Amino acid sequence: MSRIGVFICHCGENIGATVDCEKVAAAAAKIPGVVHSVDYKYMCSDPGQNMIKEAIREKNLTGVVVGACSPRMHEPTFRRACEEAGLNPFLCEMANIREHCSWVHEKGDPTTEKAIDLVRVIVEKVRRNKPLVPIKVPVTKTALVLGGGIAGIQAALDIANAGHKVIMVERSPSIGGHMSQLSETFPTLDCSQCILTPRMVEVARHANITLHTYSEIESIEGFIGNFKVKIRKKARSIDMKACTGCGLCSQKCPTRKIPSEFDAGLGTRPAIYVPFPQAVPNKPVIDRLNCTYYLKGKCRLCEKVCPTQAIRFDQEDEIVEADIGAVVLATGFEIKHGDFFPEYGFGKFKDVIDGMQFERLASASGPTLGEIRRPSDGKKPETVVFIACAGSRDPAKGIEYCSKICCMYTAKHAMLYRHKVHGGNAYIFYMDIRAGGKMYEEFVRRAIEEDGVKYVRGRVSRVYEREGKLIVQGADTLLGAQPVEIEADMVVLATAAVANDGAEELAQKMHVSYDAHKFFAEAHPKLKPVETNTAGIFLAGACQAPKDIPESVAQASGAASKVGALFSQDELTREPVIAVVNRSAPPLYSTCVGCFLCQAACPYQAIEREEIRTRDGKLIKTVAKVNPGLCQGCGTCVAVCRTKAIDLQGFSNEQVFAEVMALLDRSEPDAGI
Amino acid sequence: MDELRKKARALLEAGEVRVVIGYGGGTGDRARAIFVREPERADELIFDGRCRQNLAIYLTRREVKELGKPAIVATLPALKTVLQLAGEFQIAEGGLVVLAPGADGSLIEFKTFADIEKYLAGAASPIDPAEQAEMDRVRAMSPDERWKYWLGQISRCIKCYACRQACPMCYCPRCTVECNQPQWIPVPSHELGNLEWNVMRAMHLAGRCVDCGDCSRACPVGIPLYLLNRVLIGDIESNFHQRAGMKAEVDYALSTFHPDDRENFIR
Amino acid sequence: MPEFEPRIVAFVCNWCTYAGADLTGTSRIKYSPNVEVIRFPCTGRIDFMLLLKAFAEGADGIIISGCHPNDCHYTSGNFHARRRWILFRGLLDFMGIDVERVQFSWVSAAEGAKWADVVNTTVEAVRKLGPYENFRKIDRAGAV
Amino acid sequence: MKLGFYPGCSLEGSSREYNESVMAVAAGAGIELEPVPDWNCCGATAAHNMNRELGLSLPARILAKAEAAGMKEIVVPCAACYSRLKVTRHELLEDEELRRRISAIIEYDLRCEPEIINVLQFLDSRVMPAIEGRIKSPFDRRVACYYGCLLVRPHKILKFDRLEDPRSMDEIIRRIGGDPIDWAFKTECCGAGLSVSKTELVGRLSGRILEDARIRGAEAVIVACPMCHSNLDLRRGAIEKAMNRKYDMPAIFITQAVGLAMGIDPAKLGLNRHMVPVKFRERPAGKVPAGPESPAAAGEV
Repeated sequence: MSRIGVFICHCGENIGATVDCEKVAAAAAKIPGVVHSVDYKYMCSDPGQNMIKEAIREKNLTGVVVGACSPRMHEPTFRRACEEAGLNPFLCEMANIREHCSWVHEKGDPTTEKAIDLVRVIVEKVRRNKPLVPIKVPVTKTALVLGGGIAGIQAALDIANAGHKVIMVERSPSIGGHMSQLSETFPTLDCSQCILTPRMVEVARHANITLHTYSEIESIEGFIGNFKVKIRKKARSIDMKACTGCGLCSQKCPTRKIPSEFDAGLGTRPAIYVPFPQAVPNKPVIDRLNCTYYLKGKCRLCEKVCPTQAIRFDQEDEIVEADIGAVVLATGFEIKHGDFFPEYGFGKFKDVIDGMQFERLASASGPTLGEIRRPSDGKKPETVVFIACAGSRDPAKGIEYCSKICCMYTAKHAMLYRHKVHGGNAYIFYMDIRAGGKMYEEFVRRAIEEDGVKYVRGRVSRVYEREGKLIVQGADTLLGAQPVEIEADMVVLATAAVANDGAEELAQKMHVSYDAHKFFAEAHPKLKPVETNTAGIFLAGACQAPKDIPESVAQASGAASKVGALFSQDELTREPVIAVVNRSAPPLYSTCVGCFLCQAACPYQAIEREEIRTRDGKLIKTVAKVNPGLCQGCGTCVAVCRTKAIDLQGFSNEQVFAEVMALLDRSEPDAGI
Repeated sequence: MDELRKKARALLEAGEVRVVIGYGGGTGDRARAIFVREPERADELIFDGRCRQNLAIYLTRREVKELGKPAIVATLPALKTVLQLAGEFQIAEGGLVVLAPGADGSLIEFKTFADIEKYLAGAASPIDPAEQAEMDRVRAMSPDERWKYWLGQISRCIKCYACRQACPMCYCPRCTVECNQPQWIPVPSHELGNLEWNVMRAMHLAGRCVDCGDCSRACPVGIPLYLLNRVLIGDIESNFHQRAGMKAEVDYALSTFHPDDRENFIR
Repeated sequence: MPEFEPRIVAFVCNWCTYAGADLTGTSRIKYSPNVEVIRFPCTGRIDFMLLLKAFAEGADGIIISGCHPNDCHYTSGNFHARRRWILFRGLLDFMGIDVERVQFSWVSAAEGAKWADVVNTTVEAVRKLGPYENFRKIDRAGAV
Repeated sequence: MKLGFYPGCSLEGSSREYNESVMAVAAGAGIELEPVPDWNCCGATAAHNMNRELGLSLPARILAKAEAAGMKEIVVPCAACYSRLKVTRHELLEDEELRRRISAIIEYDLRCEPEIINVLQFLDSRVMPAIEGRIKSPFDRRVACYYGCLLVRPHKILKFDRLEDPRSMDEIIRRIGGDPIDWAFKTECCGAGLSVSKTELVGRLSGRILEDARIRGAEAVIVACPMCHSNLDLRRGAIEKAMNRKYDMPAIFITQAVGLAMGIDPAKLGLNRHMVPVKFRERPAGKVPAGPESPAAAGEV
């Protein structure tokens, strides 16, 4: 027979003002099996907790119900108190009579009656609670950082400096990410590469960091503290140990007209190339899709000129396996390209370019060595129109969100243009100027007031070419939506920042959720901004949402500190709210029939096959088994299982069934006995 | 029929199978399931319009399994059942021989599940016009009329579970009605218990039912159970484009999903 | 005669709607006391039989609520739940069970006001429909 | 092949040539177009702005008549009718309550079964496959394909072609041997319904369209909407006044262009009904001018 204690909290006036707590405690006392029922002003206070502990000891309670606030607030408090008094903490549950009752209803009988109902439901649940033991799992103290942009670099360095091993995986041949492509950075106009490259070198040299460039994640399995990852190192066609990075191969390569990814298509590169002079590692890669040898079967010029015989045409992809304990996703973002803007002629007119291309034009290491020359004929453009929100904040285009970085970089672009082309006209079409950030607003004002950038508040409807000019057709909403037409020499689109290519596939591989725009989802928009809903996987940088450099760096350090906290323990404790497949005596062994329809429903691949055999090894039946390390306790399998062979600890069929029954049964408790 | 008998005899003689699950003559004008284990008894096999029972039900029966590798005489729904059972890991490729006699005396022997899939992809599943008419009639009713209709039907239910016994997909050794912790379905045969049983039966078959109709035929009081099955079959097909028994792998409507599944009732 | 007070059972997920209902409380938004919440880890956990049980035990209306599509704490439990409800609701409707008494909704942890609105509109709708007599009158006395 | 057909008022009035050319092209491709029985006004352009239920009920009744006649697809050449029918169908399918209300008004339980097909879809999926390889006299003209607003907007509902730079008409022109210009005015406003009330504005808006087509060397503007056509053809006076320049470039319907390629008699295509005479420059057959001409050269023709 159960011996349940009920403790009703007044929470000062918070509950007491609308709910008659004494009456609730008195009603609870009448429920069969309740041997102790009291009310008190502050149950969560030390005296309150002591009341619970004493009652557990004195009355030998087998269950505790605290009628108070939301279990999301104080469940850990009361469970700990129970544990201290020698009661299994999972025999304690809370009835939420504050958030779900006293705060949302008027004072009166119906509210008190509801509070009684809520307590009765939880009493019936607790009666069926079973003592559970938290699950302990070991922690592998190696972190995987996916992505070698500024966010990944920061996270990797912070974790490595805390003394933990880091494996960094970068998809492209060099780390550095988008930041390495930028010319100057707002709001200080300091050189992007000058501040980035020392960190890139530090990553390469750090004793705790293993770097895999030109590599991707093949698969990941496991759970927090215990992931197993397979990394595909794509064939670089280079012996990295033999190569000295002298660069002779690139100089001699006859195929030279390939659009350079680093220069956003404005410059060219050879088929064997180092993406940019400060690349880390500073060793080339052969682009097999464009290399004459791979296309036509002859050439091998690079092999001939290589002084160290480092070219390996027959190199194959290599799969590297690693055990890791945590993951930082820092895979970054991309900007929208292609014919997403037919109305702006992007892709059709050479002089309509995107923001990243402008960065390369303005960069001293870029294709024009930092001079602003338009792509079509190399002339200095006399009039440049910058279009902010190209795609962003445009539900008709399917991108409702603000890309956040464009206001600032467009101001920077216009400013750089005015600095470099004296007498040039810079127009910016904008919706709103969003310059929230330290020194950001001042930066925009400087563009307007000191550098004479002309801001036009309105949208551009169309850009078309006429007689060698780009006609920008828009409206000035501050002049009564008057149509404006500007004859420009170059148009720069601040195109929307979007999730990286393959973000969705990666998210599915990692089992993290992602939003409608394929940005990775944080566990809580405010309180868990670097966690994902998958324990042990953290987020840094623009893979979560568009972000500028300072924000990406801050989040990366946040993610690194979370990894550090995780790695500070040798073992993890997890709540035992997991699914279990029942076992029973022969000849049934389990009510599981082995149909495995639950397998597809499990979001965590936690359901495995188990063969039940006789002692001499004869197979009796194959049934489902839940891997307690992988199961997160959603219970979807429980609802799918028609034989009720799977049950969820903490939310068992018996418990929820009893809750429904108890909720609706307002008959006097002793009437039925 | 000769083809079938010849094949059955050959299979048994060669020891390729231990039992042929087929139809034999029953009392009166009925056909019944027979289990032919000796080659000389192959001539007892018949196949004609009377042979409607879905023999795939025996594939999961312990007593039949113990006889050894079976050959099964399969009608169209039985073929679907074979695939569905394979998708639910109850039978394995190579673990049985599937023989589908045609009305014209021809015989198809399916070597692989993939062959059955191919065959079924091109086969039509005709619906009995009288049953369709009943469906249309119930659909046209007002909600209140439908409630009265079904209350009338289920109040006649005696909870004999013949529907369950006749169903080739109800192979669970312990059915949820027998679960008493908690007691999901009340034991007595009153309206509430009958209603809950019938709803549960339909839902447990949602996405799995191959519409053989054996449950309705087995029901001693003639409850049109096929209506419940077909509503779910129709909803699954129109909403999720899935159909049970068409593939030998898991394609279960209730354990798969699409982020763009459409509904019009969630606010 | 006092006005009919419907009894509504709400089955909600822990991560979105339960937290959203907590926020309703924290924000002190008032709503009708006719609803009582049973907490589940996820909408994916909610067995369809529990809905029938609630009606059988005297509920006049039911609310099922969880995370919005794509927001599920467990990635996809709500997608499975949505399929289950699409089919189950169709079956109930076909059997003449009053599906207007079952309100499905997505209420996120940030939608405290929406939770109050879902409760209030459901209570009002069910109040108009009246007590669920069909289920109350159903025979449960014994064998035929 | 037999398809449902909704002509609407324009095709029986001011744009009879559109109707004639649709019919001639369909007949040439062996397609029978069966008018929706007892059809009524689609409500364009005023009804949906005045009264939502009326604006939905008028097209709904057309859908009902077609549905009752067992039509699975209805070809709707007029872009305005297409828009009204398509939008109505969408709204009723999205909102069950609304569908019931409108069904009660039109006294028919509408299931919205018939699909609505615009003229470009009709040509692309039905006519072109039937006549491919049977192009008698390639329409080897450099032309400006002008789509107007209603064929692609609202994109969320119509989901047809690309919103800002549609290409389906250009593709059809290419398939019949023509050379569509690449230009930015495909969906610019022609002035639409302001034709009568603000003719001067129509002159300016339609003028900009013709001017850009002229600069890029187009010999004709191809349209798929009676309203666009009347503005670009009928309002030539206002256009010329606004632009201070003469334009002899004809505006013709896409079905007329396809008809010409099929070798159908121009009179049967209604080409004689235009205000701006449809005359093309003589030149050796099969030769398409290479690019835009200088403004001076174009002006003297």
